[in-house]
Amino acid sequence: MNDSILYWALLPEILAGAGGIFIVLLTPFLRGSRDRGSRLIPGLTLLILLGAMVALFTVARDLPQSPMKELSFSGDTFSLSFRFLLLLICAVISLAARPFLEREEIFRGEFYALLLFIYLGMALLSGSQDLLSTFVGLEVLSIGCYILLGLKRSDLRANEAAWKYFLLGSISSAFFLYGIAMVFGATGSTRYADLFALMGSHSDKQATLLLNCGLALIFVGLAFKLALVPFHSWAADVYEGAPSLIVAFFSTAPKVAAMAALMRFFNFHFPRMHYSAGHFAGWIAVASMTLGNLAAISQQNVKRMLAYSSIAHAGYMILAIFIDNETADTTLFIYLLAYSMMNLGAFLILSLLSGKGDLCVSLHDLSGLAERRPGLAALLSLFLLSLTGIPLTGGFTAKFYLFGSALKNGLVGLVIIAVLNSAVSAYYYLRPVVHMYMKPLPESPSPAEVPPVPIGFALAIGTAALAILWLGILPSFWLEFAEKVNLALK
Amino acid sequence: MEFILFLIFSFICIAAVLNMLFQKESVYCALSLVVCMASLACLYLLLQAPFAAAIQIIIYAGAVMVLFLFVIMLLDPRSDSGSGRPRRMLFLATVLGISLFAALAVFLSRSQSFLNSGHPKPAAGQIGAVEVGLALFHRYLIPLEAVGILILMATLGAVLLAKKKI
Amino acid sequence: MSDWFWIIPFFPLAGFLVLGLVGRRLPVAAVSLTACGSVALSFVTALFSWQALLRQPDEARFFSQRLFTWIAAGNFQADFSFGLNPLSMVMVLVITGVGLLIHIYSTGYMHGDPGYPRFFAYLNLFLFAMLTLVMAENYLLLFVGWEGVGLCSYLLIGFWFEKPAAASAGKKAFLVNRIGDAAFLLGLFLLFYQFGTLDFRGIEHALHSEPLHFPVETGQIGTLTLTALLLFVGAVGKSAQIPLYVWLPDAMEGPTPVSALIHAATMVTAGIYLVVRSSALFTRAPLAMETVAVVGMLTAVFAATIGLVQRDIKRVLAYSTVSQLGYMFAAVGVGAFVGGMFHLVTHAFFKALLFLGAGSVIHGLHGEQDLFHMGNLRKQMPRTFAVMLVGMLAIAGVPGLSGFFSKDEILWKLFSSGHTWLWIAGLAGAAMTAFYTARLILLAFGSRPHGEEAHGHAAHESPAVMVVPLVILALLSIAAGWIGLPAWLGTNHLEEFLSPALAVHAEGAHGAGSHSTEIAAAALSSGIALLGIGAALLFYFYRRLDPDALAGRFPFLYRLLRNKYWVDELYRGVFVQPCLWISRRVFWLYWDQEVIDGLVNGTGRILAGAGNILRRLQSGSVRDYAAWLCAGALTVLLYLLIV
Amino acid sequence: MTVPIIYYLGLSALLFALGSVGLLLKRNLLVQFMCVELMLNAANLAFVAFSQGRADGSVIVFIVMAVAAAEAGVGLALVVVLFRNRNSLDSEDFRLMKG
Repeated sequence: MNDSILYWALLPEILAGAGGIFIVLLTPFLRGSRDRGSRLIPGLTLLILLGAMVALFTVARDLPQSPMKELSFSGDTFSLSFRFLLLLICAVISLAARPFLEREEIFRGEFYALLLFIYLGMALLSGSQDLLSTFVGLEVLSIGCYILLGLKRSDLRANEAAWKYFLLGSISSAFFLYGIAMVFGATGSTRYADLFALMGSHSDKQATLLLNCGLALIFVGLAFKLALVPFHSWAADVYEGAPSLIVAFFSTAPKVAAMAALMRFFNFHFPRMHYSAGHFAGWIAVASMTLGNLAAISQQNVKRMLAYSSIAHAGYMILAIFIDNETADTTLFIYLLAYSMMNLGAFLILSLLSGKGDLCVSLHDLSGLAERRPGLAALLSLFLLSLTGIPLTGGFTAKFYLFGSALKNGLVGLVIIAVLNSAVSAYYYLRPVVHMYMKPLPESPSPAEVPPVPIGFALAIGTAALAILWLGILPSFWLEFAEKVNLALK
Repeated sequence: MEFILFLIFSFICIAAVLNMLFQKESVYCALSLVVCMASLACLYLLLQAPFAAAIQIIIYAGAVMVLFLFVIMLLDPRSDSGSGRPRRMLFLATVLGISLFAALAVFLSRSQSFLNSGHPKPAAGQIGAVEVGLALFHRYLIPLEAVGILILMATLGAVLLAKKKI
Repeated sequence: MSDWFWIIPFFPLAGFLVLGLVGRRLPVAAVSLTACGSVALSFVTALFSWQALLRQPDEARFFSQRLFTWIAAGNFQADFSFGLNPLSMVMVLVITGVGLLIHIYSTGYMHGDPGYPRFFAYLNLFLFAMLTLVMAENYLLLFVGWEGVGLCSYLLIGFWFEKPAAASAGKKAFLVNRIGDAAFLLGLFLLFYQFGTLDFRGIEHALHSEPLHFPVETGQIGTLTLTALLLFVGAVGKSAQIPLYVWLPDAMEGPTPVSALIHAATMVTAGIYLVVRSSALFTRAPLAMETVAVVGMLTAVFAATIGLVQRDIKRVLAYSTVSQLGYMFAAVGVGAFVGGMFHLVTHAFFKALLFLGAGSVIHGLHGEQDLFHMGNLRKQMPRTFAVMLVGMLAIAGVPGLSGFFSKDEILWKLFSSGHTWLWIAGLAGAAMTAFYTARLILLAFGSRPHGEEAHGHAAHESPAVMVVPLVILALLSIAAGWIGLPAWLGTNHLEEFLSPALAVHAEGAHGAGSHSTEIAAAALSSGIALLGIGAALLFYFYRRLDPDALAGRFPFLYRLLRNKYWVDELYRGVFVQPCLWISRRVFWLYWDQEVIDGLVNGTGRILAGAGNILRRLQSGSVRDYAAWLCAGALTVLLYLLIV
Repeated sequence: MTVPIIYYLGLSALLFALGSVGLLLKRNLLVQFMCVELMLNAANLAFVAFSQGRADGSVIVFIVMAVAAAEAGVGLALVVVLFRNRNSLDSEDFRLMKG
């Protein structure tokens, strides 16, 4: 084992971890002067994240060509692109976090440390070469999320959301773990490389049966994180109850990480696997798109609506694991980039509009927003149009690529269902737009007064909007980026 | 002899779990779970994994369950007043439980002969701390490091969530 | 000018940006000036580009300008590039020309509306999207414009959001269009799949390449046919053909200039444009062509029958638009691409004229739209009456006016290409067209019989800013026919101009009949048009025949037509309600638990059990969620065991 | 006489299923959580049984236990918070959000 290569590949994670520990140690000293802490720590976090991003690109430049198969983590290019995306999401969140947390009176320096630790877990997920690493990464991510959800201790709904997610998440972890046990039993190893080699040689029917059972349970564990039907039941309640900024994080980063892990496991290291596992995953994709979209139609609460919409989007994403050629990971990366940026943007604006305590999140509260805050209304419309998949937004590019390459792989039925679904989805995505532009300001009860946009929020939302437009109008840059990054693997 | 021991401990284990399921008081539930875990530790010994047995006792039965008991004592909740929709839930739970067990059992039993003669067995021996330590710090180094972060995070989280005044 | 033609769409975009950002702070005059000025600049640029285009030799009549590379990945490339060829030139001229007139008209029509700047911002955005659509050099960019016009149409239909009908009409339009768009998108994927590019010229080149990789697919559904059909479904959605026409009549809830510009002259013709632009593809798929022709003619007749009995002045015109679009599709479907485009152009003039005239009437009557509440307007609104009469004669196909030439060419091509049944249906449709437009004019402007209350007294003539565009459009409606004279009268300039841009060369359609047959056919169709007008006169002017008695004679037929064949109700029952039902009942239960309880109790035990299971899905109880989780995992395991 | 490995696996499957039964049956948050712990234990038993004399099984069990302990810490802290706010541990009391 070449330790230096490992540490080199892990440089961004080492930075983030060390930074997180430093923040944990630092916070008690800043306790006396809350003001100083609330200024220092967000800045420090941002610095650490940017440093990790720089480190990531440095690592990427002189990465050894061969993936380090004997380790339980691979800093290969596949994980590089996803780690970049994860760092980006964390940076956007940490930009916007301080004003939001202060408004909700839950500002803690530890929040930033948690963010960095969760990044560690997600990075481990995206580059994992061993089922045990995947499990631990998933748990770091989950436990961090449980804490984030429970952070607003006085809010009954947030409490309830945290508990629901905690209990269901633990159950899904148990399924995941049992799946690993099955795979371990069938192959005698948890390492992807070993599994791969064994699967190539093995023709034992019984072992395959056991293996398939394990893989199915592992899929269940990851599908829970992605909120795929029928493992989605937590999503709407948790999105509704949790503080909206945390939902913004929550609806994007874990999905990116879980999708990366799913891709790695089912598409990447198991080229043969998805044929047998594919059928039920296909049904799950169809169910997620259809039910997610149908359920979203009748929601009055915008957060719940976006929760169901993200279920539908997870259904679209699953198509990527069936894609059987080089474009699979590029396609997925582009889709996740667009998805996370538009979701982040929409939720950040919502968290700004919802007022203290996240109370104003129904469609009614958006009425006449275009009169009061034309800029915010226009940006929210942009994100919603992107979620719909209107051309010249990132959402269109992403869907076009995903569906196009899925069709090239012969997934005709799935693509037709997906395209029809995304046609239907316009119905509910446009309802907030209608309310903002076409409904008069409500007389009473008057919605919360929207404060001037804090600079952090402005930067965060601006980043998301820029990414969406960039991806929509000039996607070549990102496509080349993703292709270049993923090329080294082939 | 081994077989009889297996039967005894698995019987204790299942009985404890059933007791947990139909017990009203949460304290007794926790205690039955402790019994279940202890018998599992004995089963680990039968499987020649003394290290696993030891940490099962120390971490699970010792630390985690004591934490549970401690919280039960701290909160002193009302006893479980039965489920709100008892019949339907009992029915649903039974059907679901039986079919889940049946499905897993079918998978396992279909691959039984493979499990008995499947992959080559290395020289059977006791799995003690040495073997575990070697594997832990070589192959499983990265998960181990991540677990370190995980525990730090959990500590932090417990304080953030439950401490009265922060 | 040939270097600068690509700037045409950007004037309206600039207008949109100015109006959208600072429109509310500008004085009204500045708003009007910005809105109309930007379109006028586009129009002038388009005129110059046209001249530049004409100066080129026939084979080299196209301009193309790549602004930047939009998407490039692997071997796929789509540029953000605009181009002009004779076909898109015609469209650009119509769009900017009619658009300019309607902008000017709107400054009068929308005067005093609180949303004045917003209205013009949307209108300018629409023109940008529409020009992008027709000037796009590849299908993907065309799709950008395609979605863009849909969005603007949605915004503009719902412009008077105080009216709930307007808001729901906007939604309906958007949703129905999205169904078409989904098919269009699938068609794009198929195109890319087969050709590896989405460039118009690339695809045409591949289709014409020797040896033939893509043979003509006869009598079978090959991939080309499937692609063409999917594109056609997209066109059906946008151009309001059967079965996706239902949104267009409802779209009349929007302001009348919007109806004129978007739902008569420009956007709804995008479907025709798409098929004509893809003529190289469609000619390889005769089955798809037949479908286009049959769907078009069916729509033409079907919509005309509904138009016979409508009471709302704008709805009559809306069904008439659907019907005329059907004629264009029928023409395109039998390979008469030029005929379709010709009718598109003349229709843009006279239908815009009719709509704007109707708007003038509504304006003069302070919002009254019911034909049976009008009457005697000839005296109060003489100029409006005059131009409306011209429009009516044009659409009815009275010889000498534009509509006569274009419709006659379509009917002739139907006949000469051997589609006798379609030709007969077309003649019947023409008679109905003449009837309902004459009926509209007579009811609105003609005198009332004794004892009937007419609202005409309070009417007033519209201001000059509204009348002048009407007059210009009336002149165009008269004269536009002369660009495409039939062979026995002169030269078809339009055909000469367009042919280089089209896949088929006109010889096939030409030689089929002699001049004398063609003259006879023209005489027949104009006779039929006069017949229709005469019937309307008998009913509504001389009152020799009583329409109510006729309705009483055939009550079922009348109700069928009055209720528009109950298609809306059918769609509502079959598509909309089930979706809403699932969404509300299954996923959003606490909203009305009593309803669902009653429903569940009433529908028997099996359904109740299923309903209960579904209710558990989002009951809020974490135990139920856990049950779902376990059940889901179990299902997956069982699936693996069974399969 | 050695015990066939399938017996251990059967026991583990049974424990796993019983854990899921308990989740649906019990209303007390703490007991529900205990059921999750039971499911994790069932997985652990499977690991040890499958490892058949290799170190991997014990290592995995060790790591799983550490993870479970961390999870227990956070979970119990959440329970404490819930109880403080609502003075109840009945899961049917926590149904503010649904639909």
